[in-house]
Amino acid sequence: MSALLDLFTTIALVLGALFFLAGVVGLLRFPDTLSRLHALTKADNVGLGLIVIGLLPQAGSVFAALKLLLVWLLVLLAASTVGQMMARVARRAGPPR
Amino acid sequence: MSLTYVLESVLALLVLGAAAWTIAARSAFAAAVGFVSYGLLLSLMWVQLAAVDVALTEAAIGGGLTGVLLLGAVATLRGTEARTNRRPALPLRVLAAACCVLVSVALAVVVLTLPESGPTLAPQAVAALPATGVGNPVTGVLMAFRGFDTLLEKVVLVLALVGVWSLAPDRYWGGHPGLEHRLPADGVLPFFARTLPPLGVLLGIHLMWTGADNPGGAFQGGTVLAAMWLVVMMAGVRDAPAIRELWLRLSLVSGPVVFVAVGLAGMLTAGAFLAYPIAIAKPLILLIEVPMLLTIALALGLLVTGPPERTADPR
Amino acid sequence: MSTVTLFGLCASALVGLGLYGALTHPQPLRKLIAFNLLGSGVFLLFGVFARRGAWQSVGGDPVPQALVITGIVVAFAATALAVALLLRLHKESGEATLDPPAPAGASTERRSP
Amino acid sequence: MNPEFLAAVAGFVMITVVVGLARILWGPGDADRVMAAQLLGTGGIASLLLVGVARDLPAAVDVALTLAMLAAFASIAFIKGVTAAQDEDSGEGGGR
Repeated sequence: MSALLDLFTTIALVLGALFFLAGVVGLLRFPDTLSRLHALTKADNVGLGLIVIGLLPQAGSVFAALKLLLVWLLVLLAASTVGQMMARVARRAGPPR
Repeated sequence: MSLTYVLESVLALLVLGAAAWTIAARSAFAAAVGFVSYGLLLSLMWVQLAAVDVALTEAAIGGGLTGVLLLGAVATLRGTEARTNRRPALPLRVLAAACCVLVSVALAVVVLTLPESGPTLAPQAVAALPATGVGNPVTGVLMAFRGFDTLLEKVVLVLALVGVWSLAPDRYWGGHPGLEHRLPADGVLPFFARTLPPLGVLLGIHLMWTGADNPGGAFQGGTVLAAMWLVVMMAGVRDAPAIRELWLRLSLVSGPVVFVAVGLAGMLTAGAFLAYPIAIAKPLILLIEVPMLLTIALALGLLVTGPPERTADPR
Repeated sequence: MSTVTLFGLCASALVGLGLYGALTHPQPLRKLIAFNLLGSGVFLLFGVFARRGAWQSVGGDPVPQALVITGIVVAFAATALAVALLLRLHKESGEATLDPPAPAGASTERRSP
Repeated sequence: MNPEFLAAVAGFVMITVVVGLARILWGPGDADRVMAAQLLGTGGIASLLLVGVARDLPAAVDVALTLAMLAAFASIAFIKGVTAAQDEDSGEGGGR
């Protein structure tokens, strides 16, 4: 059972790290601000999400696991708000660069 | 050479890189962004140093509040940036750089020549800890063994705030600090400012409460509360209070006042200023920490909003 | 070289960097940021010395750690007061520095666009 | 769970995110700089959670929570600063 959980953790963490990598590649390579924003949100939401999910079996207690989920929830809330506002800023700044 | 060691070396390089960027960046905005990133990396470093209490403080104040304070100033001073660019002459800069390198090298030599383990007060702190009733040695030092420092530090916070307020033009004295933020009530930001603070208040109180036995405490909790208050003000959900409000001034001084009162009571009951009778040490520490949390949250929040810039008259 | 030494060297370099910025930057706001860097370098040195005092299950000497926490809060209060002074100066004079205004074309540095 | 593996993932995420910081250097817009800083925040939170489990420091989650809270707060302030500058440039008063 614990080996199975460890396998789950490994897979989720590797996937999460890959999403971070993809997000950064997007942030660096995409041509304009709005598509870069699109790439960023993948790292923020999915990357961190997978890492949190992967760490859940290792958390030790239900309370600790809930706190891990709360971290993700907070980042989701912040990222969606900031993403909206940033897109507005980028749109007002002029045509895509 | 373990993987953890590589990780720590990378972290040290990152901190240095962020610091160098903060100094070298051309625009002040970029420097402020760099400073926030630097604060974040630094708090990771504090975790690696097994000083989680400090990591919490650095994450909350170093990256968060100081960053926001600087960004506000950068936005206001944007127009003067291009004019204020007269650097010292090159020879002078080289001389300054040489002196700074000298300072760094001297400190580095000290670090390198020190023995691996140094003198420590940890055994004494841990031995005396049961008398205070708290389980976190750092909280024990802050609230009991060096309580006087913490009391004076509260006073410094309030004094700094009085200093900031005194910069207000006479006609605005007693008025509302900062600019008024007017936003449509159904926008993204007001929604955010209504969703986040309940969680943030919970976290702030949790940090204060858990600080008795785990890393955390009134400073860290108070900073989170201050940040939540600032979000509410920035989103225009609630305006900043007029500084002549009696409740505001009473709450601001409640932390130091309760601290001094408990300290004076200690002279009668335990024989010295700021001494706690052992039987009720922990309830007393909590009694001090609750108003302290309020004082810290209000003072930090108001320090960021700045001096009054509007009259207190109702709009 | 242990982690503690490594972080100690990093802290020493931070103090130097911050000092250089505080000495040479023309804008007071940037001096303030640099001064904060310097301060955090000093705090980090404290942390390094505290870590050397690790004892049994305690990860470091709690006394310097508590001092650093107090120090960070006081540094913030001082920064806030300095920023308020700077903003008031800007309101009064329209400038963000006490230096006399530069004569036209006297600047040796490239102006930012 | 092998702590070395967790530390390795933490290091990988940290390095990736820092490469992304090149956007702070390049810009071109302020929005791009804020994005890079936000990514650093998320990456820092992720590696903090990983290090917390690897080194068995349950309090690291509290630091991560504080970071998440304050990073959100700082991003909002960034954007307010940028929009204020935009308003000034375009001559519009108030608004968002």
